[in-house]
Amino acid sequence: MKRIIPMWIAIIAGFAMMLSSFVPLAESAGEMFADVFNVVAAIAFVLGAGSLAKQHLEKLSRRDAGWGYSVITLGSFLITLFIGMLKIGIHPNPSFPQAAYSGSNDAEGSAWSWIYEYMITPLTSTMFALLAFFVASAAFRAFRAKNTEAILLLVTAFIVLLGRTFAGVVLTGWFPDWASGLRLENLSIYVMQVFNTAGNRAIMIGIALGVAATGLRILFGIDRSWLGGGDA
Amino acid sequence: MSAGNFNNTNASARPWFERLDRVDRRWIFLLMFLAVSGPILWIGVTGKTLPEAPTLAARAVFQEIDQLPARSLVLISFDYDPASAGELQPMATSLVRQCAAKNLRMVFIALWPLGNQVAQQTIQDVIRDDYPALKEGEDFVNMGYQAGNEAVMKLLLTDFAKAFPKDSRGEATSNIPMLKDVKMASQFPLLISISAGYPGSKEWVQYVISAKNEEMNFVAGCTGVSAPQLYPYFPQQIAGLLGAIKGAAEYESMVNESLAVDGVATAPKYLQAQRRMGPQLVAHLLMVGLIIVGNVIFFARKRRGAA
Amino acid sequence: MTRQAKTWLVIGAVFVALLVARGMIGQGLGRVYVKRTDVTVTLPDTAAVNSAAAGAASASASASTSASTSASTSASTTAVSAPATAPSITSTSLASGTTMSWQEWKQVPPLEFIAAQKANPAQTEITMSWPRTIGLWLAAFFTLAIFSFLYADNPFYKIAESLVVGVSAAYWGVIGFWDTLVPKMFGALTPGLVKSLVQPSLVAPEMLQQISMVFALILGVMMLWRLLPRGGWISAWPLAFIVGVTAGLKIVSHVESDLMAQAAATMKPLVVSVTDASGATNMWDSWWASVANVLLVTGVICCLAYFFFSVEHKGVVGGAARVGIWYLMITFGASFGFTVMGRIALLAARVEFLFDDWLWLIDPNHFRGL
Amino acid sequence: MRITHKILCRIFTNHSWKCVATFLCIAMCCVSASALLSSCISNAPLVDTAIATPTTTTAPPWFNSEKTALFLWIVFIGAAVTVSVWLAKSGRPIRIRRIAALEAVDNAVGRATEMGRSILFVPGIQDMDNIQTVAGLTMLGRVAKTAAEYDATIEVPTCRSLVMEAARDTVRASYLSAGRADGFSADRITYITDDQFGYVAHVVGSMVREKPATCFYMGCFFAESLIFAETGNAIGAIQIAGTAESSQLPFFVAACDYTLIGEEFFAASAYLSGEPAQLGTLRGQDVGKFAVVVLIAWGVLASTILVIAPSTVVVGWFLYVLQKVLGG
Repeated sequence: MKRIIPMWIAIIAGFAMMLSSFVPLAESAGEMFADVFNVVAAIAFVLGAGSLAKQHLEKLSRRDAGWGYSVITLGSFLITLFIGMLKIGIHPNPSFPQAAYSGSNDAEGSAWSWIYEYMITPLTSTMFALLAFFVASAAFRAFRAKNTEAILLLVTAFIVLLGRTFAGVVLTGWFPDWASGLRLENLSIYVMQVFNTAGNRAIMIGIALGVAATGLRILFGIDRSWLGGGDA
Repeated sequence: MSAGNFNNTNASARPWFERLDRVDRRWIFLLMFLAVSGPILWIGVTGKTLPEAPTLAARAVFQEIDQLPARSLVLISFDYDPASAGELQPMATSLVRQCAAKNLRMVFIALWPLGNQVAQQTIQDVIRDDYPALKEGEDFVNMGYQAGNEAVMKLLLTDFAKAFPKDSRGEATSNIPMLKDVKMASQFPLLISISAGYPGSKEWVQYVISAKNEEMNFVAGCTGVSAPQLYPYFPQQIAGLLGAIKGAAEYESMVNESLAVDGVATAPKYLQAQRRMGPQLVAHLLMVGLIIVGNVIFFARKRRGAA
Repeated sequence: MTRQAKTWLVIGAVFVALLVARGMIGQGLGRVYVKRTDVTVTLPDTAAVNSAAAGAASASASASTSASTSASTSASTTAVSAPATAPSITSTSLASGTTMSWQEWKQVPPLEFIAAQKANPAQTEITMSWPRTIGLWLAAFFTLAIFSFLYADNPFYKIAESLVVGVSAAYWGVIGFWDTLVPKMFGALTPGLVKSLVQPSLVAPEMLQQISMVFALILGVMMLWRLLPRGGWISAWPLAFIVGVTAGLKIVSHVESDLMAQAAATMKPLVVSVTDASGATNMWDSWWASVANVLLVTGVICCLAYFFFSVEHKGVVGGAARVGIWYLMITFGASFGFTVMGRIALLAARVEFLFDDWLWLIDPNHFRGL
Repeated sequence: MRITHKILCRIFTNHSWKCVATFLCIAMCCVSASALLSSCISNAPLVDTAIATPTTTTAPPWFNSEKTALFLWIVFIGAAVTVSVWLAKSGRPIRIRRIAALEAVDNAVGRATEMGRSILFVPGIQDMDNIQTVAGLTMLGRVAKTAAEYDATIEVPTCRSLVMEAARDTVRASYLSAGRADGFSADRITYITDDQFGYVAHVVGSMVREKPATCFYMGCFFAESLIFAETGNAIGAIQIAGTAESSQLPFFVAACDYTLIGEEFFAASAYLSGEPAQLGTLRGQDVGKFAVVVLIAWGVLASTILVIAPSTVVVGWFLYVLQKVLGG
């Protein structure tokens, strides 16, 4: 029973949604679902926060190695939550001073924007910037002319890398006009518009069919592994 | 001959290419750091930038905005967050600058939660600092962030005020002078999206532009990673496309050239993209060098293996 | 200690030495200046009922004004003194027409501070902000701490990691609350409350919106049922609903935008004639355009052949699949090349932060008039 | 409820399945024929719709005739999948080509057991309203079952609360069906943070510390793909990735041992299950692909002839294909 009902909920909801796309009166069902989903996801944050608190409190109470880091995580979590939920230090919006919570958390100079500017931004954008290092090491290691496929991969990357900087202009900019198509910057655009378009199109068509088949497996009740395991 | 064969041999006894192949990747990281920081220091101190030759896609962006009559409405969507600002902020700045200089009426929206902040910052840097005559609510308005991704886009097609019931100041949409006659997105002759992923330019094409291709023109600025997916739409659905910092630098140089005043140097904040092309060049050369070295190792090893 | 470790130690020492040298010479580094602005608003008549805000806000404003007369005023006054007063906002009621005022601090380039000091050494309008300066140094520390992960895992990285997890988890929770739950759910279910406390411009919710939000609330409560000792299985229902709806919606949207649109876009003529301005056919361009179309169509069909599951990759299909893989590899190479560009721009932005905002080594924006 | 379910299950599993499938196909064909007919009537000469003035008759409120082509496509794919499943269930052998990445799953899980290390499974960074996350979770179900059988531990850090809950349900049931309910621990499936790079910081940190023997990345990925894959490479883990985000595929291809590209990723769960019904859906996908190839070839041919010799018949055909079959 615990598995049957969810399965039928999914099947009915799914088919209803599919049909709603074709019924002019129900076309906004998808948008409504987006709202409902966002609200459910926001409510479910309680579960995520609970899991986060639990894992770190357990580490703390067991005095696991590195429990000090759990203190940092928990402390920063609670402080940020407190400041943000209560809009600490946020003045009301000058247009609506009568509403105490009308001000935005993002106001310059607030504790919230301090956290954002001096903690979240540097931490996350530096994490993002690590990619520059990883692309270099990945290119060094993986781009070797082992076979035809690898050669195509690395030659294309080569053309685009050079074609998208001043180096391309210097190297091939002197090509005469009739051969301008071979200039690196034009070649890289040609590759983008022909080969890359073809590859991406096929991938997209394949994905559409894959999504349709995956969806139908769920809606026909053939694949129940998302409910866990094989058969009910 | 596999790398494992060398496990037991003394490091110095290995041939040069084996040693090079097993080089600690931290040295590559250090090279990358130097390749980026060196040019930044050099350009920062000397102030010199590399020249740009605008490509077709960037020229198209400039022309799309340039051909609009003054006071036209432009919808500008900030679909990125500060994490991608390094790549997208220069083009956002230049796009807003060209619109402001052309005296277009700009409506800013954000479909990324943090997009509102970057929009606010751009408005401050460009409009408030350099075009103080433009009035909020009459010449430009920031509608802030709306959750819902594509749902918001679809709603924009039918009911603008429902999609964005208030602006970022909290003013109801119906009270904003410049939006009085705006019922739906197709009343904007131009849509600009600066996007770092989902939802972004691709979704704008799928849900808005493909439905209203006749009424609306669309220009997009995107990160390097999403550019390959957008090129197939250029120039049919996306009239102009700025791909990554290179596209930004090309476009920036065009905007600067068109707005240049004799004897007055361009403000440094309008040269961000061109400044970033310096580290770009050296780092790209490093990447190319690394690929070449990797292959030299590969072939040296293959020859040794065959011998 | 291995030779490599020694080398890294030397490199690290050089960086630290450069940093110290930087601190000793020049016009300083890593300071943030702010400019004070006064904000005064008049409460509308209708405000008297539930608001509140004014009493406490003016109290906080006066607190910061008095502080601003002393030497070290800064944003800290808003950030620190206001928290103490803000919660008390709720209880005071006031007569209509009262004004409330507070101060805001906006970051300004050091150049403005120098100019202001030159004009009037006793000015207090532009000052150095301690909280923001500390923040800047912290941000620099975090940047370096994350970079240190490239060398090896270490306590600095672990501190940064623990912090970013805690802070960002709460951050998104708060965004979810104020940007989704309050306007969407509370705005539909308790519009009066939201109107009076948060968003006076709230548009009255429609019936359908209210029904959907009640439904969302029920689903949300079912999700949270898990926290109770019994009946946690009921949380599978909302999940099933979400999975089912997602499947239904995505089938339609993917077939429409990916399959149909992409297939239609591929139906290109294999022969193209390009005419130039004079109306004559340009043979060279026509040839190139035709080749491009042939390559494009071949590519799409060959790549699709690669994705066939129920046919062995042998014979004609095998050959096509092989060509398909070549196309995919070219696609991936192009994507890789393009992406590299973006990643380097991101690193450049972080390095600029270190060199410009923190170390004041370069001044591309002429903020310090170097 | 149970009885209803039993009846329906019987329909879906037994021979009567054939009857149902036939019925479904006939019903779908009838509906699509009527839909096509109604759309034909509403804007009569099929060929000239582009220039014909819009008819004044309003579309029936129960069906949006502009989407007839889309509807037909979905009916077609649905029918193709249904018939293939029916054929598969009736015992016709299905040959599915080898997918190297999926052949490697068992070995990769076994390796973790041998080395006494854990398995890391990252179900992407998007929420449950993304079909890739759902596909990632179905894959998690399979991997977790194998892991339970091999007695390997599986760690699933998640980026969304709902995904955490769904992943817990999935893994719990997998352990249950493998007969090792006692081996399941909900604490190994944790919520980290909704923030993309906050999540990445934690996952790579714990990868370096705990050195999982095998890493699976299955779901929707963005920039973090390469950070995960390079870190996994540095700690010497076997890495199997699958995503439909085409912008991230190059990085997985370059840095992982095996990568499921786009459609292969969606096929993974069905492939691994080995059940005829599921494998049948893969055949259904192929039928859809074949139809697309034929249509593209047809369209290309028509438009090429159109350029060389513009004849009315071909123009008609071409427009017909574009407007009706692809809704262009």
